Amino acid sequence: MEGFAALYIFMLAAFAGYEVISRVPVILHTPLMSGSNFVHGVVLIGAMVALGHADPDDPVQLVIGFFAVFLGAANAAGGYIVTERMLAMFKSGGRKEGGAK
Amino acid sequence: MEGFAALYIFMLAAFAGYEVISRVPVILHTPLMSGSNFVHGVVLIGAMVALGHADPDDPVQLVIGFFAVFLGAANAAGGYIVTERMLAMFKSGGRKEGGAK
Amino acid sequence: MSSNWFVSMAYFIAAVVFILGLKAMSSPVTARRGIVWAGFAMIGATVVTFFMPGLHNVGLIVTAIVLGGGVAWWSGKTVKMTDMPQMVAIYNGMGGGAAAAIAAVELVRGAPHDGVTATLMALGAIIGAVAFAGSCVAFAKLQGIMKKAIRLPAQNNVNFFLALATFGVGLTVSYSTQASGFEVFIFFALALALGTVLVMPIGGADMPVVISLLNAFTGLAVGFEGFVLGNPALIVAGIVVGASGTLLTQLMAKAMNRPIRNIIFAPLTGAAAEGEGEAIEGTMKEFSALDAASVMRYANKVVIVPGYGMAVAGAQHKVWEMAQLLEEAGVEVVFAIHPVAGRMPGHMNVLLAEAGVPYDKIFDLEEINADFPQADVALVIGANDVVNPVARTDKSSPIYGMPILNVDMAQNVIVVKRGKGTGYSGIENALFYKDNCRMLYGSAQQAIGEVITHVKALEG
Amino acid sequence: MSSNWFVSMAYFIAAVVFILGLKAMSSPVTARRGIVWAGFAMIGATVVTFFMPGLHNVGLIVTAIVLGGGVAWWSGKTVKMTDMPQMVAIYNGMGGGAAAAIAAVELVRGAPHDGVTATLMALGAIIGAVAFAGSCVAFAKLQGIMKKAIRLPAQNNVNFFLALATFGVGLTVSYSTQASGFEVFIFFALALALGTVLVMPIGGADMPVVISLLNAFTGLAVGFEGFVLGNPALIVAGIVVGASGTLLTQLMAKAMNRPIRNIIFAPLTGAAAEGEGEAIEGTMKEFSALDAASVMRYANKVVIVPGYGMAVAGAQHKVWEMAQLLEEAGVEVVFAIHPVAGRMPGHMNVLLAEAGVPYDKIFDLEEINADFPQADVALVIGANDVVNPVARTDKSSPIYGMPILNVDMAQNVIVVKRGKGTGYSGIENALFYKDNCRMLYGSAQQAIGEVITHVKALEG
Ligand SMILES: NC(=O)c1ccc[n+]([C@@H]2O[C@H](COP(=O)([O-])OP(=O)(O)OC[C@H]3O[C@@H](n4cnc5c(N)ncnc54)[C@H](OP(=O)(O)O)[C@@H]3O)[C@@H](O)[C@H]2O)c1
Ligand SMILES: NC(=O)c1ccc[n+]([C@@H]2O[C@H](COP(=O)([O-])OP(=O)(O)OC[C@H]3O[C@@H](n4cnc5c(N)ncnc54)[C@H](OP(=O)(O)O)[C@@H]3O)[C@@H](O)[C@H]2O)c1
Repeated sequence: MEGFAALYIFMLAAFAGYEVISRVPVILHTPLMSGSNFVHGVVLIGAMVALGHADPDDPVQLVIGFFAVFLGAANAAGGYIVTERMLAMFKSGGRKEGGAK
Repeated sequence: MEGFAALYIFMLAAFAGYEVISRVPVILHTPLMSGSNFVHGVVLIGAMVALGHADPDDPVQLVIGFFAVFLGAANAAGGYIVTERMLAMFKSGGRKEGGAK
Repeated sequence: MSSNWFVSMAYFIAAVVFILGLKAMSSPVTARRGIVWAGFAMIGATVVTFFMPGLHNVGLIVTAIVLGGGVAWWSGKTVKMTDMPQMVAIYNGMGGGAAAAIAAVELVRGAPHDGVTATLMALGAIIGAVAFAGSCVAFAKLQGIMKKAIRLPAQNNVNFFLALATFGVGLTVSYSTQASGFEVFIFFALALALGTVLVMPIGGADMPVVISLLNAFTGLAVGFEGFVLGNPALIVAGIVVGASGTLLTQLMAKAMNRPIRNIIFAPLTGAAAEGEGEAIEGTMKEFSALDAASVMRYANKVVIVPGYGMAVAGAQHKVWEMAQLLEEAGVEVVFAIHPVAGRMPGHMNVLLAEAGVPYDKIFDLEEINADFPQADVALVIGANDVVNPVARTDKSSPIYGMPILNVDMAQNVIVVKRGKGTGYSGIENALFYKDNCRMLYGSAQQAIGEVITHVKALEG
Repeated sequence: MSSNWFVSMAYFIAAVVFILGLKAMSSPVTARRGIVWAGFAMIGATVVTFFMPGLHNVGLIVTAIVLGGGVAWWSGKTVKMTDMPQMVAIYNGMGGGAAAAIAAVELVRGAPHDGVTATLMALGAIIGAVAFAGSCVAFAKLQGIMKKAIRLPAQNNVNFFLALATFGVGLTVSYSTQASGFEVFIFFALALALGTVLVMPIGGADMPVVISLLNAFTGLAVGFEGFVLGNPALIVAGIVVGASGTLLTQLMAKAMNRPIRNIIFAPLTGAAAEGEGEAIEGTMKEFSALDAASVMRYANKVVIVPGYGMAVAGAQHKVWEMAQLLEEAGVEVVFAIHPVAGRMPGHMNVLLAEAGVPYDKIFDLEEINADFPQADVALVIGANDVVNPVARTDKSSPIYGMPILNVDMAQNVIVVKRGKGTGYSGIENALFYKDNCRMLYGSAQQAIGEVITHVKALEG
């Protein structure tokens, strides 16, 4: 990717992230922390590419690549489940506690 | 520029613009309309490049290019002065009306 | 390359400053600073462009900048505040025209482009030309040059086929490597015609929505041509404006309770919703300027609700003078602004700001609606639709559901207007027939002037 | 190419959905929907990656995903709600580790990179490794594996030189086209050591700020490696998280009234600000569970203020049980949450949500502070710093200026805590000595349990 295009993407992503997040109310800050933790779990696809392009005959590359994918998958899966569990607990007074009867 | 990079820039700019603008209070919507009008006056630099790269021997290109720069400059200058005039009028009760004594 | 790097970096910084400048508009305290920054960024970006390697025709460029910038600066500097809407329209149109002209230069040069680029170039050209022509029409209407809405027979079919033809020719021209000058000419003639035909039938009162929409259009066109030129600063600035213009247009349409589609494709025909709705009972009771002056002079709290009529009459200075007199006499005076009072979003705020009203005396709908019952007097100056209680009660009314300022809940309501004229939506106002409402007839400027005289006389 | 196009498009869509998902978190009503969308986007992005042309080692990839995902899913599913903070920490660390490992693969492959790419690769590797090691330490502290804060002699010098060495080696390694495996190993060993040494001296109570900061770090690392791999989806997701993590960290530090610098470079040493500040006069007056029960049972309005002590005791279920009993008896019960009550932002909200408290009974500082004078009872459960009036009055106090919940303005204050323990900041609380304040000693779980028994008995 051309350098300046990437620079623009960096800048705009930072703006967008900052603006979007600054609307999240304090009540949701813990799930937000966990949710953004989940979002960077997309590193998984980077790890898959890295392992997928590693030299199949070089065990060092394979081991590190395997490690990368393993960690990335854990980040994504763990981040998701924790966030989802937290958010599932938030209920409004409209529904009865206990959620779906 | 590579196509996908541009697509990301489009998408992120739209997000950033939308989020930033949706915080502007109604009281400032008219200046905002005028201010965003000013911002797209940056088309001026595109027009300068277009005229600057036009064939100096082709009068058609030169005329259209001249027209482009003329219009772009008018957009930028007019947009600025109108916005600035509007915003200069907004005063808080803290200061006496009339602004700088 | 290094000079190119320098230029690109300057553009990048300009793009960042533009966004920050718009961000600064989220508060009246920082807004002005924001536009000044953005102005410097624009100057910087313009200056560095001269350092771009291989730039020819520098003399022409400078001439065009000086001429275009000079004319616009001068006219923007001298225009009256009340004529601002049409100035915004025309400058916006010029931006669209510039984007279209950039595409025209590219087409005439006949440089080959890949599919995506060619498509975006054509789209940018069409949108830009539509914005240009449309804005010129909008300007003419607001300036009073073009008085009535001209509706072609079978308008919507004309729109449709003209649009089809424009897109067809546009794409053909931009895909072919060697389009003739004539084809390019036809293309732009079509696009300009399309813009004209789209905006012609729309009434002057709907213009602000149209201007805002065309503003978004210009933004898009600039963004697309930015892609064609490979200039990300143009893309960012253009698309940011495109998104923000879209948002503003939506907000306006929503606050007016009219979908954007209707505004463009089924414009108000004048004698709109006449006769519909429930019949309103009661009589309108007149009030003299003296009565109005004494009621307000001895009130504890007066809420002033300005509307389009105050803008037309240019009465904001008088209104503020009156408010100050009342304040000196110990009356609490505040202003209540409906989001679509007047004809542009924030219209009233700009006018009151011009008159010198501090913005902390100005409250918007949500802030003040609960306070009307505590107000002794609600003084409505040239507002109509935005205080029409029918919006709360009558489901068949075209403004049903629009949030309104609940002036009818004040102890006394005084309405300043010239006669029995309806507002923008063309419907009757139940407020004027209420028991606690009195009419003070006259143009706002002159009526408030009389009130001022009487208040002064009461003071002794 | 066409298959590549398909993959890129899927990544693009995923990036958009991630942003929309985070946007949906701006309301508890849509938040869950948002994370579910984002989850689908993640699955989609993962699946299409298999269609990327020239992908080898597919078996290994699948195995790693199943193992890593499986373990994390299982542990995340089974962990107790109170252990959530350390789970967030460890998953975050894993993301950082993955980013660092991507850089390691690239370095070992020795593919040539231009200057910018090499620099970003090295930076991403360092930041990712620091996040990994730091998060492991944070996990160990919160899980109680590592009990005390270990401070090296001349800690800040060690940090500085270690950081210097790491950056030096890192840049050297990534600029050279053929770095040996040993050099790469040294680089990562240094980076991991740096992360460990940075977080070790920080006390467990400061961990949430550290976790949030490391979360931002991981985001940045992912963004940088996204640049190296030429994958804009990684850049976008990473940088969005980087920005949001930075914002969250700032908000936390601001609400705690401690600059981030201090947290990292001058951690609280335990016996913090002891002895400083004005002497507090008066005595602490004890209350029995029966007294507390009857005062609340016959009150009109009770405001419950939970704090870190409730989290430690896991008393949220008991508290909600009590609140429901009181409500049945006709008492109005609401919850007041300070933004930094507990040890994570929104900590109390999550716990109360877990217990089933509907979020419309929960009010934050600005919403409720004006209502305390109308409350008959303010029940403080394991909160201390966030209700310390010293923050309003004593300029020499370390928490001076932090906005607090004004419970001292309620008619009666009941404080549930185990003894004379201070809160996070280690300072005395003037509230406990006020005339209208009574102490109910005991661990929250058991104390509230007793209150419940008495309320039931009062009911008959
Ligand atoms: N703000 C926006 O963005 C925007 C954009 C487009 C449309 N609109 C629409 O515009 C309307 C705005 O409502 P509004 O209450 O401000 O105005 P309005 O409903 O248009 O009513 C204006 C009133 O002012 C009176 N008037 C006209 N000239 C006057 C003068 N010289 N002195 C005193 N009174 C005068 C007219 O009655 P007489 O003829 O009897 O004097 C008329 O009833 C809404 O329907 C809104 O949807 C708003
Ligand atoms: N929320 C965040 O994001 C965050 C992050 C980092 C730091 N902090 C800081 O953490 C503090 C939070 O304030 P806070 O008022 O919630 O808590 P706090 O000031 O830390 O006070 C907690 C109190 O709970 C009592 N307690 C402990 N265990 C208990 C139990 N089992 N049963 C009953 N009471 C118990 C303790 O007194 P006894 O020992 O006498 O029982 C202590 O006084 C603030 O200073 C804030 O700056 C917050």
